[in-house]
Amino acid sequence: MMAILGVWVAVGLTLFMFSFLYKDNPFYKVGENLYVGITIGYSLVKLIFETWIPNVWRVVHPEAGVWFENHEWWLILPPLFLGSLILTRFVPKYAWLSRWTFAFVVGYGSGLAIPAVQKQAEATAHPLVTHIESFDSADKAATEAEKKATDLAASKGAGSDEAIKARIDADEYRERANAAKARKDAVSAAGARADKARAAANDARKQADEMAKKGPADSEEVHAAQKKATLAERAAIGAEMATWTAYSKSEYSVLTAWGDFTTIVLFIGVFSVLFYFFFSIEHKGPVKVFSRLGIIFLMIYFGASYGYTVMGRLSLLYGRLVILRDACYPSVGFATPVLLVAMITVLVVLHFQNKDKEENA
Amino acid sequence: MLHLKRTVPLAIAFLSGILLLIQYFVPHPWSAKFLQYTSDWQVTLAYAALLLGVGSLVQSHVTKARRKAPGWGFSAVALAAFGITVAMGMWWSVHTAWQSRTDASIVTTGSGEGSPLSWVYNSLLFPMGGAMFSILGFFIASAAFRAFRVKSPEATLLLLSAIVVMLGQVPLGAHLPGIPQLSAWLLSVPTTAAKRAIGFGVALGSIATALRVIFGIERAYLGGE
Amino acid sequence: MEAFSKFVLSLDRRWIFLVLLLVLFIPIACPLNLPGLKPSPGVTRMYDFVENMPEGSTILISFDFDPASKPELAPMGEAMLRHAFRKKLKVVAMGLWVTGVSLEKETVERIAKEANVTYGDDYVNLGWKAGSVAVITGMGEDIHNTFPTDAKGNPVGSLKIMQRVHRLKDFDLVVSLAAGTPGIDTWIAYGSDKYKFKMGGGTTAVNAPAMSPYLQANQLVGLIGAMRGAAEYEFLLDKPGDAIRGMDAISLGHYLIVGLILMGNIAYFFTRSRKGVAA
Amino acid sequence: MIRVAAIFLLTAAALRAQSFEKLEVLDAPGDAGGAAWVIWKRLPAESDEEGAKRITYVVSVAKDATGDFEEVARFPATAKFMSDNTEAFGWSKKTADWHAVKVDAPGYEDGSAANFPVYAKVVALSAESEIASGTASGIARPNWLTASKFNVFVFIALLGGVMMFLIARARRNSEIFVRRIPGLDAMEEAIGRATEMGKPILFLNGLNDMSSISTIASTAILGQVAKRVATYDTQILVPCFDPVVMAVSQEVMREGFISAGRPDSYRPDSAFFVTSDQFGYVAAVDGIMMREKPAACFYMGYYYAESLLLAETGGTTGAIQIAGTDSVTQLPFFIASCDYTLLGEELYAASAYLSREPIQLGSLIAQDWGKLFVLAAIVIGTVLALFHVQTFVHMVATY
Repeated sequence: MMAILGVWVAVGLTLFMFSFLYKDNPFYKVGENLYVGITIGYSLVKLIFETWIPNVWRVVHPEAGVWFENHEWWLILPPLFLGSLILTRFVPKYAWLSRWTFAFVVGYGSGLAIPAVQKQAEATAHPLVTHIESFDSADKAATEAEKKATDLAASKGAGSDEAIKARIDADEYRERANAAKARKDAVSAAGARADKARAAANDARKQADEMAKKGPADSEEVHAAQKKATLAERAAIGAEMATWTAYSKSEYSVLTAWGDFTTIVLFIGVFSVLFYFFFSIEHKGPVKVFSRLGIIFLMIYFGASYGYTVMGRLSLLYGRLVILRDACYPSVGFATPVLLVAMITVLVVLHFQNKDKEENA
Repeated sequence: MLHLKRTVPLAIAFLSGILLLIQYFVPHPWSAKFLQYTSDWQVTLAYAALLLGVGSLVQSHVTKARRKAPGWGFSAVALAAFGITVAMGMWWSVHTAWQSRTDASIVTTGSGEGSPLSWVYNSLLFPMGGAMFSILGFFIASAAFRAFRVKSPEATLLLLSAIVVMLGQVPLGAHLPGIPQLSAWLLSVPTTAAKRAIGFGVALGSIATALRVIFGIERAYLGGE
Repeated sequence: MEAFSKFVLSLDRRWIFLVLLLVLFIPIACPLNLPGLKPSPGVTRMYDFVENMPEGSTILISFDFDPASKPELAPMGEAMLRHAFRKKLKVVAMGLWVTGVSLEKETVERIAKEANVTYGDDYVNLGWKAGSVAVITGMGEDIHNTFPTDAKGNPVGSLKIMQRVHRLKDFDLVVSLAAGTPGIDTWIAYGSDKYKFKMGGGTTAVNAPAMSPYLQANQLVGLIGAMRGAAEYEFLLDKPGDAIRGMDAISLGHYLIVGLILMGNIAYFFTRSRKGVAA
Repeated sequence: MIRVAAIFLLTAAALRAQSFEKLEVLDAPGDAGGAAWVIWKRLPAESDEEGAKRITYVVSVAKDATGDFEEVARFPATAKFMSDNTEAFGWSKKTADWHAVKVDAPGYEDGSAANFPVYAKVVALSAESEIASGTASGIARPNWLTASKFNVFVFIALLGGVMMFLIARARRNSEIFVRRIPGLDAMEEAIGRATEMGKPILFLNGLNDMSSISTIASTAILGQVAKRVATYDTQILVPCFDPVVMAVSQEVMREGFISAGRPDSYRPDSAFFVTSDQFGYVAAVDGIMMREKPAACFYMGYYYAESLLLAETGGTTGAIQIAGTDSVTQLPFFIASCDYTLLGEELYAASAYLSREPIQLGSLIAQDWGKLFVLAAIVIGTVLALFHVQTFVHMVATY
């Protein structure tokens, strides 16, 4: 019973809020005021039971206080004092005392904000052009450095500072050479995987075609085989793309160039948008060029973000509509249609009444 | 008197700001404790603040209802909703506490599972909030219709990038040549650049504002005499 | 043309609301199955993983969301349950969000009834238990200890499936359909990282970008992202459901908005050029 | 094959012949306590990679010299160097010659402010032999300062210093150029229009509480708006999301009315509390908009998903709408539905811009210097990165 009542109330209130889309009307006003009243009542109850009792009351009446276990009892005095100062606002003569609390809150927020925003300032410094070391040159450099390290160790002793330095350098070069080798190997490995995937896809497609030729072309098995072939083909394309990616990591290619282009655009974007925000220089001359470039970046960002959000917002709306649909069935007494018709009737009557009033006036 | 009204609050703001700032640079456990205490205080302060809010609400609606101003009936609705919600929450917790007097922890169940308030939340608050939220679906369509016009080269860019990304989102758009790639690129490169630059600006601006508050240059929030 | 421009530019936005409402309602009333769905790698990987599980394998599906995320996540749950029952897998359902308990129960029962499977032998519903992280770590050690009874109050030991699984490691796949925290990241950090089992995930549009690194790092066998991902799964499963319908509705919504923008600009263009001549 | 065998024998022989040169236990710098670093110089046998691969180190720690040593780390000699832990040991090249393992002090509890002794032993294992180090000891103590955040401190100090300097300069010479910000110029116009139309102005402070910088900035703007409202004798409505913000708004507006010389026309109930529920607030404010039909709507401060719900409703009432927010995710919606939008830091600049007080404007210029610093850092970092020089990036990295 409570559940069905719940559905009716939920559907009714949803429709009340939606009626705002038509225009401001008594249903919406009821919904709005209910909403405000309930939320304040709800937060008051929650505050009493989730903040006041555990944090304050229990400390004074130590039964199973959460605070009492973790803190010293006198630690509730500062917030109690500051809180009471807020309440002086009910007494106009002493209302200025509440400023002490505001000062604490604002100061607290400011002190906390400074380091928090610092984290954002990690630099955008990336090389604008990718330099990819080939294995051969890296290997050569590493071998040379190793030779130098051995020579130094022989001439000046293995424990000497120079020898240690040379050895560390050599290790670094060797590491780079190893990385270059790994990149090179990754290309051939990815290539092999791609070949295998392509072969599998071809097989699957062939099988599907044969099946379609043999049996009835419309049967479920054929469909399944075709689907399998499509998926395999997709996987093959994915594997081929992966080969490309691996290749462009091991040698400078179109893809690497594209990556560099992207980095450069990113750099110019950050630079020009920051430029746009300068307060103390007028936007003219070369500054104007940069700040206009900044505006272009900003506009693309605004448009793209807006477009990207449309999906999420429509999903929400769709979800609400599904809930309204689910309340259309007899099991809940046709809540949606009944309430909808009733509301429309009232709104139509109100519309004509107001019209009469306007005409009479 | 002026000292109490002006100097003391400025000193409080300076002290709390500077202590919180120093706290960031001090790794000692006492520093972490200090942060925990002060943030706990913020939570406890909320009780007094909410009483202030309740006072403001009751006052404005009661005046309206008493004056019988136009639409005073709706103010009565708000007051009644507030009163009933609080009464239900209180009744439930007192009731459950009475039933299990031995277990004091039960007193915290004012809005717990199975209580009238959880019904209120599920059948009233949740649908109303969801409905308001989903109205965004309508508004995002009408705002796009009104705002995205080819009024200037910049506005054209705004419009084009919005359309490209919207098409990139839907299944059919994935078959338009170049659209998914362009959409992804717009979202990852120029968008990131703009966001990052705005982020730098916001970071600097809030550091500057915070420093102004701590050093008492920004004191608008304290009001006048 | 002038009349058209005038009409469009002075269009009351309430007409837009009405048309949008109708457009979204069409697929709800009659399914359209618009073409063009192209499964993303995350969804394909998830589907393939389930598809290749041998008959009789056990899969745990955790419904970690509340009714607010129902349109995006419930279809994923339905599709995965259907897939599992079709492949004759043994399903254990549960949830970490107390606000989602009734939704989870309703979904599991409905799909089980549709697939005609028996409780205890083919599927089990453990329900919800408070503690999120503690629940996961507890299940990692001993599920029977964490959930002494199922959602219906039966002793867990009396259920046939549960006699085979004692800890999370015994599952062949664990899937978290999550709208936030506790969710996929909790399951990975406190579950699969520690107890070593295969994890899959489904999440909302808002959370999907944050979860995709897990997919790239192979910490997830697959990831279903948002309603679109759910629709893609339904497409792979060949069983259109709420997500495909929703995707149809949302696609139509996008087309409508793009169409409105174009229409507005055409109208704007004409009034502007006319003004230009007059000046 | 012979070469490998030879190296193997050599390593084994070498390992047998050598011992740990230096082993130390250091307090982990800049932490809350409970952690220590065990460091030792690489053995000569590690001089080439093959040799290093053959050695496995085992580190164990105990509470006291005679206590039970518990193994805490086991790894090949090719891993775990001091140079891998730049946050503790810096960027010197020499650190690559030392191994370093971070260990928890036995018996340490989270949040404890006491000192904990750590005794450590290291054993180097190879197939042939094993050598053990002596026992080293140190104390894990909670620290009062951290070096790794020093760059943050320098940046804040610099910015604060520049700000103080510019403010002092502004006091002497009040001629400060600030470019036009159209949205803020439009505010004045909007207030004038509201007066002509005899309709109220709606001002929102955003949905964050009073400790948020955006709210502090928006109340400062409210003060400037209130001054003009008082001069023009217009009505203003400030529905608030947070009770403290409401009280501060009242104070700020009273001050604005007083400084405009009209304290008698100030009405405290023009700022009122609505509710602290996101959509409940939106429902009420949308209702106010439809009924009062304000001539101007100002949305200042921080907003979440409700931005479009507010601005789109305000737009249909025909109001001039000016938004200002540092909420990066909501900017696109304000751009689409408002007449003017203050982007990000322009919100913080607004009260300075409106007040035209030299002190305020001076601090605004400090923000420009900060931006110049960031720009320079990006350019220098990018140029150096091109030559694989990471020093600069290390200097600005935050931990």
